[in-house]
Amino acid sequence: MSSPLEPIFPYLNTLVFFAAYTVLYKNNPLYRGVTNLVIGISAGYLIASNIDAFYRGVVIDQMTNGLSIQNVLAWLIGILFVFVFFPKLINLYRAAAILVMTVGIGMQLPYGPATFWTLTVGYAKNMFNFATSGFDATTIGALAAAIAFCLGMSYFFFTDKADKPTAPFRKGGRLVLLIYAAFCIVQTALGMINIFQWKLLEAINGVPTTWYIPIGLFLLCLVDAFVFPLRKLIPGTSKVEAKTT
Amino acid sequence: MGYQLVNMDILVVLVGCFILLWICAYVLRGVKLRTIPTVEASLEAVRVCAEKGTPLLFDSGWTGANFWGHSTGLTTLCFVPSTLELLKAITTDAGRLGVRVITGTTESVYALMSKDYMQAGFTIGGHPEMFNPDDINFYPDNTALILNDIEYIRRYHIGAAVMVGGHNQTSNVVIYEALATEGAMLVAGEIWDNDNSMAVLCADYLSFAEENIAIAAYLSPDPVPKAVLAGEDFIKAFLIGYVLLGGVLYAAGVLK
Amino acid sequence: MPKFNIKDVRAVYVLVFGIVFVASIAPVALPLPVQQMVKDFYNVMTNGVTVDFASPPRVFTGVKAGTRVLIVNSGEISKLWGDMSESTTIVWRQLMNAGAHILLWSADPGSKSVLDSYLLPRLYGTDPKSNPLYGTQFVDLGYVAGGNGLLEAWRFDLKAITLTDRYGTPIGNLPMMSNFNALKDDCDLLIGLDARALETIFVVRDNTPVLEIGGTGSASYLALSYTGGYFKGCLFGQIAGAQYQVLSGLPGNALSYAEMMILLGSAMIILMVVFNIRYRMNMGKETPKQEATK
Amino acid sequence: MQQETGQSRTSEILGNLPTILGLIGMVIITSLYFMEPPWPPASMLRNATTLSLPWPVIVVSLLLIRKNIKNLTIGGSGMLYSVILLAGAIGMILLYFVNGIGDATLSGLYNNITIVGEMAVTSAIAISVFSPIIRVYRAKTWTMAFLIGLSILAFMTYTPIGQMLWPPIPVLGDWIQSYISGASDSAFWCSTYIGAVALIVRMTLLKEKLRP
Repeated sequence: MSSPLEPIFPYLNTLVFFAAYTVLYKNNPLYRGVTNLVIGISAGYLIASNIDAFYRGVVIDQMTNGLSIQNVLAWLIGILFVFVFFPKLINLYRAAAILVMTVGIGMQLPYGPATFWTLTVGYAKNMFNFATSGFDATTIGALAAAIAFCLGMSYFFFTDKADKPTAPFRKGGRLVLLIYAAFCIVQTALGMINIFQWKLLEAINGVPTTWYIPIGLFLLCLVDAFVFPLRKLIPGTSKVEAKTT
Repeated sequence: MGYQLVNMDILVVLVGCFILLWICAYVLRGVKLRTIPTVEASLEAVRVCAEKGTPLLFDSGWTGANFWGHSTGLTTLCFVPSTLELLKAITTDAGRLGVRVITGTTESVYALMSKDYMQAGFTIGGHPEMFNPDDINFYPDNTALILNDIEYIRRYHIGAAVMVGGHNQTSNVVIYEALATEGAMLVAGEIWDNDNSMAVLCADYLSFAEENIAIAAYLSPDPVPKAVLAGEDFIKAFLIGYVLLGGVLYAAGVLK
Repeated sequence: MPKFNIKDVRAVYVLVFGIVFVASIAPVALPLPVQQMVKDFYNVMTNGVTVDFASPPRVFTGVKAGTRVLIVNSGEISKLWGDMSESTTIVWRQLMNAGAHILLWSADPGSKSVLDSYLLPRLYGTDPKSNPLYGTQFVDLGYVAGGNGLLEAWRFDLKAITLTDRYGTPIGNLPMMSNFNALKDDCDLLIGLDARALETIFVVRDNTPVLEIGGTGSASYLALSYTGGYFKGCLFGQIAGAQYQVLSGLPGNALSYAEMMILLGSAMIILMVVFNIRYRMNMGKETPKQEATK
Repeated sequence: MQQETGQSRTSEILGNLPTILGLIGMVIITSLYFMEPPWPPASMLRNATTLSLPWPVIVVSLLLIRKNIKNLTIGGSGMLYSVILLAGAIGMILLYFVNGIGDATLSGLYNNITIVGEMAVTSAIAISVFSPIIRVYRAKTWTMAFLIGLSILAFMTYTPIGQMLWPPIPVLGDWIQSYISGASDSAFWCSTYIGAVALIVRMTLLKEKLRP
């Protein structure tokens, strides 16, 4: 079944996307309105989807398979969070919060040593591959990677005593970390601009009726900057400005 | 049912690290640590805001409980104590200097927990009345956080921001750019590598990766957390030594 | 009235918009080099791969009719769709053309919505449930909470904890799912949509071949999984989509992205060089002035 | 004296009971990685905690709504914006209760507002990166000059420019990405994970209590 709001969705879609961009020009009421709209819709959907998730995950299971310890515990932990609203019993909510955090850590803790140990062994194994396989881009790469890894790790020495003797290595480590950063910055810039182009292509090819929204917003920015400040159109703005400045 | 132990090598590494760090907690008490830029810089950010007469933005992003069940999730959890302790330290100074602190987070449990820390900070700072729970901003998602952060930055002309935590897919740089247009001081320490790269590009003060997890230990007057931190150097030295020496042994065929 | 100033950061915004706009309205076909990881992706899809993390090795012979493929719609797809749309669409079409059995799981509601809005209507019509392929060659589990913990549980028994698809149809009523349950054995190929760290669960323990589609920036942290051998092929960003389009001969719209990247990349390089030359030149001039002021 | 120490120890344990219980829970959950098949009580605890997560999300979302209602009632600044936010949030909740999560308007609004907003923010990242690259990248030091050179190489590698100019350029760029950047990334993560283990050790020593 389609939504009765279906006809306005393309307009809403384009307006939200490009109104978010108007802040690049400057803060404005349209941007603030869209921001609050996004937060409101997100919060509403979050509440709805989480009620639904609990309903599907616990309530339905309970109705079909009966009450289990798992479900009782899920109810209990969940309800404990509500005690945040009761200052006298707030410790109950704190206990639930700590339990959630520690259980979360427990789920993920082993992945830490699993990662650092596996990677370390991998670098060690491949470091001197050139001795058996000869010099090529891969074997030199493995050697360079092992050295870069050691330098990068040395940056994270904490003790004062290790500071001076490791200073040159830590400098090298910082440089290695910055190399990653330089590459990442460029890749990010190129990747994210694709998203903008995709939206533009979609607007050009898919929803031509909304083309005037971005153009209109851009023209409004130009008018505000070079012709007439639009805030003067809002009654009482000058008084508010006089008070705040 | 017969249970079987798997991933034994990882278990040995994990238990070994635990034992070593426990020993270090007692043996290395009193050891001195090098500085971490963001700790002092965060308190400097409070002073900057006091001078400019603007609020301070403290944004911890995704830091908090998540149940992704993999390694990157671990990091968001591990930033929890540090960011909360840093928030307490910042609000303590903010209380003394009369600076309003506005926070932003997308994690519900963390949002609830930060209430306690912020309240405690303002109380220690001698101004419990400055605590306003409405300044703790929970956002349903990253988009809402970024859009609203930018709005706050522009509306309040935020003078300084401390962004220690996790953002996502480098979206932190959008907030950084808004801060730059306001000429705000930026102290940053991101959880994830790509977000951290954006901090490299924009931040006035920056700490990398593990430095951020260590913040809580730095802020604590207790010598034990610092001793544990110092103990980590042994693990790092061991791993570096393993790569270098192990590399030779693997090449020589001694290790396989 | 304020005047236009080239030093205003907003000039950069206008420049970037201009380049993107030009590339979008006038795409030009370009000779594109194909990266190794893209070639590997294509080879795994067509010829297969042997995965030998655990013993015995698993031999995958490429996507054919009935190949059971789990698509993990995870990571940041809701944000990155605009950077992954071409590669995802082309690969999905390839799977459909081969007659693969596609099981889709979305790890968060946003990612689900993105595929609902932009991909599924194009491939399966506005109501995928009514498409004849649904249930026989395609099943959508929708958003199921639990992250990788859920994948852990599915390794042994999917049907035990996931009783229905997203439309409420019992899994047992869907013919495609008759031999698709314990993922550690029943999943022939796993394709991640910007999914991270799956290798820790599937690849190492179960020798499942994993292919990855991500955004351009995802390469900075996911390429490691490719060089480490966990991902058997990767497509990062629209540029990889364009390469895959060239390689597979399947239709797509990726070439205008490649053109935009050339224009923008060139502009950025020129700007960086020009601003640095100006900086070095002005440095010599400004220093005496500053000293004089002191 | 001994009695006093004993008492303070007891009060410390009682005061940190939630943390201690949490740590026990953590150890139980950690076993899931090391045992096959999974130990049922561990799975149960993991599932129960995961299933309970909607509650805190709902609680804080309600706090967000309450904050905006308060703003309306006290006539705070930006009332109109609070109205927009509340209309969005309450409207979505009502739609859910009337037609369920599959409602076309509910998902349509989410897709065309939240998801689109997300894409706008994400694509704005590019603009926000280009701007500081032009503003900040100045060859003030040798390190900066090196990084600018690397950035130019990266631009040439990840667009077809490098291939068009001279094919070895992207080969060099890919090599740096795969080996140097990759190793740098590993060091970044490994240090974080070591820090994570150390954090848990500090928690077991009750030095990180997760409460002020």
